[in-house]
Amino acid sequence: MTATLPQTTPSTEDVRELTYSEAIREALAEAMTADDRVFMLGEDIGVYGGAFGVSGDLVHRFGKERIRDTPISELGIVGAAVGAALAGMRPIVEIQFSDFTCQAMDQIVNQAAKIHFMLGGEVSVPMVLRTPLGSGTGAAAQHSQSLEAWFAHVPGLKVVMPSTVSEVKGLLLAAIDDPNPVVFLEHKLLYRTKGHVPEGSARVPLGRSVVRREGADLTIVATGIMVSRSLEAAARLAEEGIEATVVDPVTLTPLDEAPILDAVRRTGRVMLVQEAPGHVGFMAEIAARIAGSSALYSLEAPIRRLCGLDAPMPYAPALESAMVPQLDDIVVAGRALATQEA
Amino acid sequence: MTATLPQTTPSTEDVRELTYSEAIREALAEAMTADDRVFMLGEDIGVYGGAFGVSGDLVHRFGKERIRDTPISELGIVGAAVGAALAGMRPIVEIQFSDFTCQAMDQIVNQAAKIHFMLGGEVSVPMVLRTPLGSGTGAAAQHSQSLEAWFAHVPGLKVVMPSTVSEVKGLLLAAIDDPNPVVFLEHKLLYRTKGHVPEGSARVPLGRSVVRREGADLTIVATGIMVSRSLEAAARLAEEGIEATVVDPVTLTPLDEAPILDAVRRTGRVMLVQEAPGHVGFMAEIAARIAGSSALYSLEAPIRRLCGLDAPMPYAPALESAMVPQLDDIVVAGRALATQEA
Amino acid sequence: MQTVVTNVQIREFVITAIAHQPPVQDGVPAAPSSDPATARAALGTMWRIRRFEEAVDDLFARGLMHGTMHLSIGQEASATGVCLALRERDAITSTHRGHGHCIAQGADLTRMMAELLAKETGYCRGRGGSMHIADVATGNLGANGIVGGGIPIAAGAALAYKMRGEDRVVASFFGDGATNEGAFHEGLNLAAIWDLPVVFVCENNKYGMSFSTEFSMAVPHVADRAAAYGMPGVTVDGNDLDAVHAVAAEAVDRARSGGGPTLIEAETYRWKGHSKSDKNLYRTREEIAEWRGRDPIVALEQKVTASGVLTAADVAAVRDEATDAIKAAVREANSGPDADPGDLLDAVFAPVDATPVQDVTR
Amino acid sequence: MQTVVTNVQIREFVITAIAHQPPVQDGVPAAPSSDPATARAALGTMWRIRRFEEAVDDLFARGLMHGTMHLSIGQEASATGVCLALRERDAITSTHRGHGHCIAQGADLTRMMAELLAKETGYCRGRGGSMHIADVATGNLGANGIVGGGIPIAAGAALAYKMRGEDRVVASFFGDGATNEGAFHEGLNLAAIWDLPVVFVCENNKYGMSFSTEFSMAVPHVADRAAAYGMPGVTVDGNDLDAVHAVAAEAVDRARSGGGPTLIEAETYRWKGHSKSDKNLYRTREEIAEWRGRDPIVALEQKVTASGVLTAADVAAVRDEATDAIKAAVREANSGPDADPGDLLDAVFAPVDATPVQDVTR
Ligand SMILES: Cc1ncc(C[n+]2csc(CCOP(=O)(O)OP(=O)(O)O)c2C)c(N)n1
Ligand SMILES: Cc1ncc(C[n+]2csc(CCOP(=O)(O)OP(=O)(O)O)c2C)c(N)n1
Ligand SMILES: [Mg+2]
Ligand SMILES: [Mg+2]
Repeated sequence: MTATLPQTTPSTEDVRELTYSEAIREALAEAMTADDRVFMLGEDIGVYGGAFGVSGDLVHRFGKERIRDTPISELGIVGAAVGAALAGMRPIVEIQFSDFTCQAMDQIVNQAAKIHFMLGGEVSVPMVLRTPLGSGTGAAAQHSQSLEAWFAHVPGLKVVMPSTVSEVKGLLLAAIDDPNPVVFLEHKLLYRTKGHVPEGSARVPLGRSVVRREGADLTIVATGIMVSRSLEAAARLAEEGIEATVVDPVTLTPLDEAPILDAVRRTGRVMLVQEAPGHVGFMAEIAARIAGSSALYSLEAPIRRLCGLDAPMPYAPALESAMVPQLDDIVVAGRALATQEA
Repeated sequence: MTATLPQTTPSTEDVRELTYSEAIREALAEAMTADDRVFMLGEDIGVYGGAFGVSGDLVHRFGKERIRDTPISELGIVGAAVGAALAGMRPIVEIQFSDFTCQAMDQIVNQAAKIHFMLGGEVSVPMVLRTPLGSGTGAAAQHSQSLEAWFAHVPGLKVVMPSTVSEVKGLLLAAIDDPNPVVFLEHKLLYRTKGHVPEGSARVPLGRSVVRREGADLTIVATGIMVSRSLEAAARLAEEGIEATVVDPVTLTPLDEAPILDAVRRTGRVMLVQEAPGHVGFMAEIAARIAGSSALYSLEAPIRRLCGLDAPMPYAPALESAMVPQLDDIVVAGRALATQEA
Repeated sequence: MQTVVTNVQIREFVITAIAHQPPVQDGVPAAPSSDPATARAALGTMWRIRRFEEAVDDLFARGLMHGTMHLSIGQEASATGVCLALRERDAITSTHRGHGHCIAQGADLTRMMAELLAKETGYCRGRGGSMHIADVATGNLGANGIVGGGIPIAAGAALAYKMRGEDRVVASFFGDGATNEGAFHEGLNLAAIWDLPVVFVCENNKYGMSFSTEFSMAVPHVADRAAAYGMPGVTVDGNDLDAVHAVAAEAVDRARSGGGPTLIEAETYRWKGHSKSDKNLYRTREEIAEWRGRDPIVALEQKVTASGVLTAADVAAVRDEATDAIKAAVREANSGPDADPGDLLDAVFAPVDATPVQDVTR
Repeated sequence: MQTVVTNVQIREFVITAIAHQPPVQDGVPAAPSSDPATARAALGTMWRIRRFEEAVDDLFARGLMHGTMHLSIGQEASATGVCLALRERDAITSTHRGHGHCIAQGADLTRMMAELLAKETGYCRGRGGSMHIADVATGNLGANGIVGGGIPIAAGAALAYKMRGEDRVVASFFGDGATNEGAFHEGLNLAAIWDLPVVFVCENNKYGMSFSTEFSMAVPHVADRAAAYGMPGVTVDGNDLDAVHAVAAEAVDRARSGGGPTLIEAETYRWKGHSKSDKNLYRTREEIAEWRGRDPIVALEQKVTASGVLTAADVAAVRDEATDAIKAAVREANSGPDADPGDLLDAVFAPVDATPVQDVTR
């Protein structure tokens, strides 16, 4: 069930360019226009326009009630979203930095994720928790984490990491439709990136891995900001005659593993690239899926994980970039993997 | 750096039997006697003796100041422990159920784990967070989680899952000595189990995997309650002529991978057993380490993960036991793996 | 793209509690004990709670029930008095000690007992157990195993009602211990700044597990904490049904008319241990005996018979009905099928095609 | 097995602030502005804060500094007045807006600037940056990037001092927005029930980022929240050094003498945006202008010159010293080596053999 990337085949009417932030804002606006149960709550999403400017002018279009500024109370606002969802609304919570989900883990994990199952299936918690993750802004250890592995490990949560401007709108609309709690992890460095965004309210279904590039020599599986970085690296490698397939899971839970396993079977060599620290990170799961399937027999080399270092994120720019895989790191590791003796 | 299991070779003077709870209590008492910086804080650890009776009579021996009952304020008490540690104490926090660490994630993850690195190394946070995990008590979804994967993924935290009565005392003493924050994950079902506990204050160093059993046909890696269950299963399999090596990482972070990889090289077949849901769980990391190393070339079959189902923990006993690997499941899966065509 | 109604099945209202609200004279409801029908209904609710939990205690002792149980025997008046002040379509959030709230809201006793007996016919199909009973039909948004967990959820439900312009109220139950959690602070603050229609009901039974309120907070009354949120805080004898109902009715009325939230502290006591593993080392026999002497049910019975609102025979009949109702519930519940392990994984997510237009208290 | 002292290096005290406490007459300290030495020291501290942050603002604007910065220009009196009331070996916890607290505690300006410039010679070796400066020598337990994060930590440090019978006090700084976090509630409650020697200092600058205190809480004053913890709550003009010092001195004295914690609300204002990305859409030019007219430094200068405690020349000299000190700090800091990526992984854990007998404020 692999989907191919809209932007690779832009249909004539969706050639306009938007930023990732604008695409998200458009999804929010369309969802709120179409369904009056949908509303947003979060810190400084009103006149301030959001810590990263995502909600922008929405408060002027939808009012303070539906673009609801909150006190600094992450646990309270996520809990309020759970309650509102149970009472028939479709809340969208913005947490300013994903690091602050730590404040709200009880309501996310012990409440939102479990209620549908725990109460016997009669009710559900249709809410979306949007939050930016990642480093690259010099904000140091408490404002730069990538905690997707935690959420992906929690049964009852759907977890999405939109990596392209073209898909983020449709993915968010699908997340808002979803009757389950969806953790929607946006990368800070993507907010200003531009791309083609389809007009209209076409959904991009959750739970589909996307093959971003086809190549016979190795498979790169990457998430979030590492997807574009890996595609760049693949282009560089192609100049050297090394052809890489790049697969983006997009949805971490529920995971669509087939396209990944197929790619491994075709290429025999795998590199897993993520920004988060490697130890017990999401890419460990990808490695385990491969090594736990018949794709194992196709492996011509050990599975290479290229991940963030297992350390807190430092402030100094040189240290910050040394912490996470950069373009050159991916190229070098990809080359080594492709040329390694079987 | 594998250590062999004390209880398999009990020296004459340490043949007394204690329960897991008693062994923990003994470690707590010895640490508090030896070092007046050590104290405990937690909910109902005083006259009540602890939700699982671990602190027992300690309040009568060390007083209310050092066995400090707290209000129901997990975030506050972990934060207080961080502050006390910075001010020269050696606090030990008890969180009644590991599920409630959700309330305290900010202080555990954003503060305790990062302070040493983030502040440039001049200070550290020598604290121990003890908390029971696991299912089997009919306490349902909010009181039965096994969240070790989260903590193991956080740089700056050491994570221990003591699986035997003989080692838990020495491991806890080592955790209390450690200048870093240590998350000490006790399994509820182990509290009443008995075993030989060495007299005296011998430490069991953190960061050592333990080979619990040697066998040539397959390797079982298991954590927590699954260690004893896997050893039982191995004994059953032995009756059928299938010899399993059983390795227990004991410390999840920092992980001692060598004994695991060596065992894989010797046996060629691997089964990874944990109670927590499989998806992005700790055993995914073990699979990734194997598939990422030369041990990959020794694999004669895909790596078998036998984990908890990816669902919240139900209340009904039949459902609860269906959720996590039971003795028979391990035997059946082990047999299938050992006899599977290469 | 307004989506279609689906997975919320609406069952008939079980109106035990709310059917018999006391007569109202110029805006002020009469004391429940002063009206025969209301007194009978309230007494019946209290007896059903008492008998239900005695049955649970017994089933547990006989090894016929597993897990753990938190009994509210001795606290029946607060649950009953508060829910009596609610209307149809109002909602509650409850706690680990929630059987009383659930029954006072009019839950189906058989489905409750079936849940505790891990039956497929239980409220949660045996998935939740004692700490997680919720009831769509009677507006019970759910018991909660997390201390303080229901407080922000209550605020959120009230926010939904307010945003939709519905004149519905949420009563949020929690204990004294819960008021030391950050969730209490954040939940009450949100309700206060947004003037939400919530009534926060703290059942102060003097202990959070073993920890006395004398040590867990530095103020004499939980109600004193209302000052931090600019909301009214009132302390009431939680064992006096009329008193609880009076303050609750006033708070519910204020909430419904846009006056915002109230913090009610109902002083009461749990006769039994905190849970099944409590050795009662933290309170004296004398204290327990004293409070058993202040049995909220006996107090109400004496009041209504003394006043002649009900006869001794009426009272006995109410008690017997409750006893029979619980016996029947246990019997019926036991006859149901055990929870079915078949579909554990299918039950984790609500089906995407079944996006609900959901309102657990429609 | 008492373990050995190791990894905490004790450097010489930097006693800028605490060297010059005002003379004390029968228990009551004189107003800082009434004593030449104290007035000079306090004014010097305020100017160093102002000049430090102006320099940071400038370096940032010129692209010589990265990340983000939260400036406290306009709030200098609260940091200075509170820290002036502390003694050697007392401690503080600080916030994302912490340069002022850090300087008022007497931090080394060069090491601070070096940290912001991502130098190996910075307080955190360039690992922490603006939001994470801590200083072992002056008892600064650390700035914090988490709103409210320092509050329970302050309680814990105070608990350690109390358990060891040391008469040391912790001042915990935080903003108005932080008082809506659960951490505030839990931290203050613990300090209250344990009578801990903490002074909670809320710098109420009217906004949590863009959200006005008019909307974020339902009480007129943050100090009103003290009632929930049975501790004294006092609101003071946070731009009046003498006033801040007076209430702080009283609270510190109470804490030190076993009287428990106090919540101080210092009403002040930040002149600059919340951070580098603030477009100032949530407050009016008039409001900003009005508060700029209430410059705490100008106010103190006028007071001390009017009273004759200092001459205009003294005042100018103090300002110039501060200006030079910051210039020197920037110069020295720039000359230091950049943070070294070499040992990232080695720096994650403190070495096990180096178990510290640690006290960041020994
Ligand atoms: C967040 C959290 N912390 C701790 C617990 C364990 N626990 C369950 S009930 C309880 C006591 C609650 O006291 P209170 O709020 O007064 O309610 P009561 O039991 O007295 O009715 C505790 C500590 C929990 N369930 N959740
Ligand atoms: C837990 C948490 N939530 C949100 C943020 C983002 N944030 C940083 S500062 C700030 C405003 C804090 O307001 P206040 O406490 O009044 O301090 P001030 O900035 O006014 O000094 C916010 C929302 C954060 N750092 N931590
Ligand atoms: Mg209680
Ligand atoms: Mg502020």
